[in-house]
Amino acid sequence: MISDFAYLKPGSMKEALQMLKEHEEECKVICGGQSLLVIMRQGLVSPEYVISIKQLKDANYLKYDAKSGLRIGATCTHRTLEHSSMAKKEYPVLVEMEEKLASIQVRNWGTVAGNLAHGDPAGDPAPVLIAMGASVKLGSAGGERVVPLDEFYPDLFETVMNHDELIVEIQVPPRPAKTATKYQKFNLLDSDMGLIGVAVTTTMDGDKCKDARVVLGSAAPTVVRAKAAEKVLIGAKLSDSVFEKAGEAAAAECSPVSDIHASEEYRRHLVKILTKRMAKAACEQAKISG
Amino acid sequence: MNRYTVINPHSKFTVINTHVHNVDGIAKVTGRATYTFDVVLPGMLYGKILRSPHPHAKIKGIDYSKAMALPGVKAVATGNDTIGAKQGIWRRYKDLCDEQLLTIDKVRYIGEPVAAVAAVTEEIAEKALELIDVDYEVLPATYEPLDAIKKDAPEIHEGFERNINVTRHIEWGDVDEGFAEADYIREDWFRCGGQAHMCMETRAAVSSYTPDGKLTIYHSNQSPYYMQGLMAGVMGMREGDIRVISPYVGGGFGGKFELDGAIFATAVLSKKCMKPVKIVFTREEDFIASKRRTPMFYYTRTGVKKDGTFLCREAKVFTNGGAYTGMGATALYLTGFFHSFPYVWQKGYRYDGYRVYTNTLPSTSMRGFGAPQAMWCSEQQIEWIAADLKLDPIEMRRKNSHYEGYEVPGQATIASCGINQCYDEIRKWIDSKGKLPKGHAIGLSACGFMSGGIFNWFDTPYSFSSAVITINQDGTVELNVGAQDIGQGSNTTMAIICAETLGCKLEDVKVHSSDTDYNPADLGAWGSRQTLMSGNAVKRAAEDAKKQLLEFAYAHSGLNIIYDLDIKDRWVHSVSRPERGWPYEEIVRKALRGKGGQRIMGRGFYTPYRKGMISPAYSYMLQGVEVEVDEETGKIKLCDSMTAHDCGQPINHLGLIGQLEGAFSMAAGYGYLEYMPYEDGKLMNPNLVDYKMIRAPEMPPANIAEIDTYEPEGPYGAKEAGEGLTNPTAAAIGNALFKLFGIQIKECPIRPEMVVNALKEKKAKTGK
Amino acid sequence: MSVSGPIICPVCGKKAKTGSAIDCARHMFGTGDKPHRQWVDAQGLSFIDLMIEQATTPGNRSYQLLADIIEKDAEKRQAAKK
Amino acid sequence: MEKKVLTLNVNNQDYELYINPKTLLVEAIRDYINLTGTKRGCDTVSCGACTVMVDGMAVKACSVLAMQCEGMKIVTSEGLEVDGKLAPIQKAFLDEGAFQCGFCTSGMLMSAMAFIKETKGKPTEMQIREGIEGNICRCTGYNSIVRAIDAVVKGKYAEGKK
Repeated sequence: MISDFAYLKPGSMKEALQMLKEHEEECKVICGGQSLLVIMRQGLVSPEYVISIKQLKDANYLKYDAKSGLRIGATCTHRTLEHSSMAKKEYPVLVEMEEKLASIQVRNWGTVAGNLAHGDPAGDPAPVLIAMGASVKLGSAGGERVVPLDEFYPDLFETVMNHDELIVEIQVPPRPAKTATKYQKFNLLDSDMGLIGVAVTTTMDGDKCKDARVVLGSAAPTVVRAKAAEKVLIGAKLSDSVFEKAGEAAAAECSPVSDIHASEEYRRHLVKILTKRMAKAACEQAKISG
Repeated sequence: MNRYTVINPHSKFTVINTHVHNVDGIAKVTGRATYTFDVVLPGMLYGKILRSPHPHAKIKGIDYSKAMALPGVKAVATGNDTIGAKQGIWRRYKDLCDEQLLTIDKVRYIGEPVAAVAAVTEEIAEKALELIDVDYEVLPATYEPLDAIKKDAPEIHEGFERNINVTRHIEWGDVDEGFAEADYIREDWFRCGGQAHMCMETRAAVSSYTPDGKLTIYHSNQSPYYMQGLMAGVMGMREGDIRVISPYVGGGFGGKFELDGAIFATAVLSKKCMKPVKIVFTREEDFIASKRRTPMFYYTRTGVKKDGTFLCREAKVFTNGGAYTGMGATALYLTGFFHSFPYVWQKGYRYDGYRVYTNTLPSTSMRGFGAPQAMWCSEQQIEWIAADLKLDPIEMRRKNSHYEGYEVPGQATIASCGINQCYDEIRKWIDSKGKLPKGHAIGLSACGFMSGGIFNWFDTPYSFSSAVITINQDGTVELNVGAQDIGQGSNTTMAIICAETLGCKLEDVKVHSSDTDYNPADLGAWGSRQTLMSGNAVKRAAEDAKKQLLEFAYAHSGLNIIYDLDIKDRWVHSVSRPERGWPYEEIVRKALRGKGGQRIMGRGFYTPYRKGMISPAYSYMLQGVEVEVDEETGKIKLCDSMTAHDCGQPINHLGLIGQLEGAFSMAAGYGYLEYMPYEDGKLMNPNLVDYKMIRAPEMPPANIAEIDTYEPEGPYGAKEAGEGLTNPTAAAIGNALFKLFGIQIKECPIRPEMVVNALKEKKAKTGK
Repeated sequence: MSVSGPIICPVCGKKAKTGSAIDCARHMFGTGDKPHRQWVDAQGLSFIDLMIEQATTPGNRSYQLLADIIEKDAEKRQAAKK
Repeated sequence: MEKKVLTLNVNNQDYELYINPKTLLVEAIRDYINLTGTKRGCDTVSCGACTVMVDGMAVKACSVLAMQCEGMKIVTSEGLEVDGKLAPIQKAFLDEGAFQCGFCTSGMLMSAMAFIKETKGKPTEMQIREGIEGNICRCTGYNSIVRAIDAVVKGKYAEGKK
C-alpha cells in the first residue's frame, strides 16, 4: 500500500528544483513513475512529498544538431524517442532499443531520464547510451553539472545524484564517422528486461577497429564497461576469432549473479555470445556507415 | 494467420456449429460485465488475511487486541472463531479432508491463513495485520516428496507415516510377463514442474451473513453448488441456508472449484460482525496461497517388440502434494490413467502413484488434471523408443493406438475415437511444410482426455447435471442451468443446444446460471464435463418442453397421425411437408390456453451410468509443434503448430476454436516458460514480472484440424474440447529438441540454460 | 495345498476383484487404513516399507510378498476350520 | 495528508473528485467514478488489465497518479460505444471470439484501439502482437485477438461495410 504524501506540481523546472532543494531527502520526483510507483507500493520508498514534473512541457524535448548531437529533455517519453525520424536516421540503435523496451503502455508514459535515474542495471537505455558516450546534465537550485553516464552508477540502484538534483537533460554526442552502435538483450519474453544486455560501439578504419566500447547490462551490480573486451577489439583486424576472444574477455571480467532465471555461469555464457554477436554487428555496420 | 478446418463435417443443424456470438459477448466487450472483483454491497467492509511466514510451525498463541483497538477495525477472526472443521472435496473420505482454512494449531506452508481482519477500508485492514502478534514455534520442514518419505523426515500431518497422503494403484494384464517377452525395454526418470492457474481475476469473495442465519456469498468460482455444499460443511450450516452467486468469473482453469481463503475468511468475518465483507487476493497472494498444478516425479518403464508393438508399461509416480489434499487424490489417479493413453498395451499396464505431503503450497487440479505431466513423460519416451528402434514415430503410434470399441480393461470403453485420422492430418501438415529452415524441427505428441469425470467425491444426492426450461408466451425461453460459465462459453453452448433442440432461435434463449438459489444443482466446470453432461441435461429438458408443445400442435393441426411434427427455426411443421406449419410462438400461446395458463416447463438431468470408472467419453488428438532453437543461447521459439483433434460433433464453433487455442498457449507455457522455483518452502517468483507466461509475440499460429466424429453418449455426438490440448505440447517441444540435437530433456519447463547444458554434455560425450 | 474358493480380506472380509491373493494385496495397499496397516505389520512385515519399496523399485515385489503372506494366512484359517 | 480536488475527464465527462493525492488513476476510475470495466490483475505494471487511453495513448492506469491526468482526456472501455453503437474493434472481438472470461478484455480493447489509431498502413502480424504485448490474456492464446485487430486495420468494419 502506498503511504500518504503531499503532491507538489511545479509550473517550471526552476520551480521544481526549488521544491527539491526545500524537501531533499523527504521527497521524490515523479514523471512517468513506471518504476517509482511500483517500489512505493512495495513500501521500499515512502516519500513525504512527491514532485510531479510530468506536466513540464518545456522539459519535453528532443533536439539534434550535427555539432552538439542529441539532447533529450527530462520529461521526454520513450515513445517520443522511438517515433523520432531524426533519431531513426542519426541514432538508429536508440530506436531499435526503445522498440524492445517493455510494452507500449510503459513507453507511452515512462521517460528516458526516469529510466536512467532509477538505476536498474537491467535497464535498456543505460548500456546503449554509455556505449555512445552519452552524459547526463544534472540540475539543482544551485546550478548544473554534466556527468558522463559511465560514471553515473556507483552501485546497485544508486546514482551519483545528490538529493537536490535531478536529470534535466541527456546529452548524446554526434556519431563519429565510420562508427556504429549495436545492442541486444537476451530475454525469455519479447517484452522482458534482459537477463543480459550488451551494447557495442566500434569505430572502423578499413577493416581495422580504431576504437570500441563494450557495455554490459545486468552482468554486474551496475551497468559496466567491459574494458578487457574493448582492448581485444581496439587495433585488431576484424575476424570471427577476434569477436570470439572479445566475448570471452567480457565473460571473464563481468560479475553477474545467480538467480531463479539464470545461473552466474549461464549469464557469463550469454555475455560471451552477445558480445561476440554485437561486436561483429557493430563492426560490419560501422564499415558501411558514413 | 491461423487455419481451422473441419474434416468430414455434418451440416444438418440450424444452430449447432454455426458462427454465433458468445451470449455474454456484449457485456464483456463493453465493460458492463461485473465480476466478484467489482461487487460492492451497502455497508461493506474490506478484509485482509494474515499469512504464515513459516513453512511449518505450531501456533502457540495469537494476540490481536492491538489490531482491534485500531480505529476502523470491525472484526478479527482466527481459527478459534470457526467450528474447526477440516475441509476437502472428497467428503466421503474423512482422511482426505485435512485443511482448516483458518488454521487453529499449526501452519504447514508459507502463506497459510492464520487470521483475518475486517475494516472500513482495505488500507486500515492491511495496517491492522501488522498489529497482530502470533507466537510461533517453528518446526523442521520438508519440501520435496523424495525427502519427505525418508524415515527421519518431519511429520506434517499426524498419523500419516512417511508423509504419504494418498496412494493409487492401477493395473491390468500381466506386466511382468510383458517385460519377459519384450525385445526392447526402456526406462526413464522424469521431473514435471508445477504451474500457476494465473486466473486474471484473483481469488475474490464477498460474504454477507444476516441475523436470520442466512449467508449470501459472491464468489469467483467454477462450481457454485460445490461452494454451497462445502461452505455448509465448514460453517456448520445447512446447504439451503447458503446462497452462492458467481457472477462473471475471471478464469478458473481448475483452481477455483475448492474453497479458498477468501470465501471462508469473509464468511467467518461477516458472521462475526453481521456486515458484508469483501476480500480480493493480491496477485502475490494468488501465487503463494491459492493452489497449483501438481509437480511430479515419474519413473516409467516400457517394453516393446522389435516391430514397435507396445507390450507393457510400468510407472511409479511421486507427486508433491504440498501441505493439503485438495484435488490431489484425483490428479494422482488421472495421471496414472492417462499415462497409458492413447495406446493399447498388449500385455498389461501397471501404475503406482504416491502423493506426498510437503511444507509447500498445496497442489491440486489444473486444466489437464494430471495428464500434461503424464504425456510429458510418455510421449517423449515413445519418441525415443521409435528412434532407438529406427521406426517411424507416427506409424509406431498409429499401430498401437486406441480404436472405436476398445475397452481399457476395467477402466473405460472407447465409443468414439478419431485418432487414426489425426495421424493422417498431421502427416499431411508436415509434408506441406517441406524442408524446414536450419535450427527448426517439428516435435510430435499424441494424447487423449476425458469428457467429464464419473467421480462423486462430493457425495451429492443430486444428479450430476440438471436443467429447467420455461417457455414464455412470446416464445422466449428461460433456461436455468447449474453449469458454470468461467469464460469457456458454457452459457453459449447451453443456449445453442437448447435452441437447436427446441427449434427456436438462439436470441430467444436467456441463460440463467451461477446462482444456487435460482438454478438446479450441477457439479460445475471441471474435467471438461459441461458440454457433455450439462449439455445432455439441457437437451433432455428441451426435448421434454418440445414434446409438450408438439402435443398441442398435433391437436391444433388436425393432421393424420402418420405425419410427425417438428420445430425448426421457430417454425412448427410437418416433417414430410415442411411448408405445412405454424409459427412457433402461435403454438406456444395456444398451448398456454390449453394448459389453463400454466407455462410449459421442461426438465432434464444427466448422470453417467455404465460408463466405466472414469469418464463417459474420450477425446483424442495428435499435435505437431515447429520449434526454433538458438544453439548458442538455448533460446526456444515456437514458430508454428497444428493439432488434429477429435472432439466429436463441435457445438459452439467460436468457443471450440477459443478453447483449443487457449489451451495450447497454457500448455506451451508449461513446456518452456512457467517455472515455480521454491527455496526453503518459499515461492521465488510470486509476481508477473518473474513468472513468465506466453504473451502475444510468443504465441505461434495454433492451426486446428477438427476430426468430426460422433460420440453416442454426448449431446448431438459432442465430447471434450476444453482441456485435452493442455496435455501434448510440453512433450512436443521436448521432442522437437530431440529431433534437432538428439538431446533428451527430462525436466519441464525446459529452460534455455538446460538446453545449453544438455548440448555441452552431448559434446563432451560424442565430441560433436 | 492351496486355498479353495476366493480369498477374502482377513481384515474387512471383502472379496477383492477376482478373489486372488494378489488382488487382496492390492486391496490392502489401496485401502491402507490403520486396521489394514496393523494386520500387515503383525505379519512381521512393515506396511510402509513395502509401500515405499513398491514405489521406488521396478517390478511388483512388495505386492507379491504380501500376496504370499495372505495366501498362507488363508490356508491356515481354512485348515483351522476343518 | 491534505486531500485535493481534481477534475478528471473520463469518456468526455468531467468528474470533480476530492481525493488523496496518492490515488492511482485506476482507483479514481473504479472507486470514485464507479466505471468498473477497467480491471486490475497485478501490482507490478505487468498485466495490462487496467489499460485506458490518456490523450489517445494506451497507458496502464495502475502506474499513473490520478493527479497527473488533470486536463487530459481519458477513455475507458465504457467509452468505446457511441449512442449504443459498438466501435469496430468491439464488433471484431465479438466476431472473432477474441475474449473468454472477459477480465482482460477492457484493457485489451484499449490497447487494440490505441494501436489501431496510431497505425498507418497495414501492420505486420508481429507488429499487431507487439501492440498488445503489454496485456496478458490467460484464456484465448491471443490469436483470436490478433485476428480481430487485423480485421479492423484491414478495413473490414469501415463505415458502409458490415
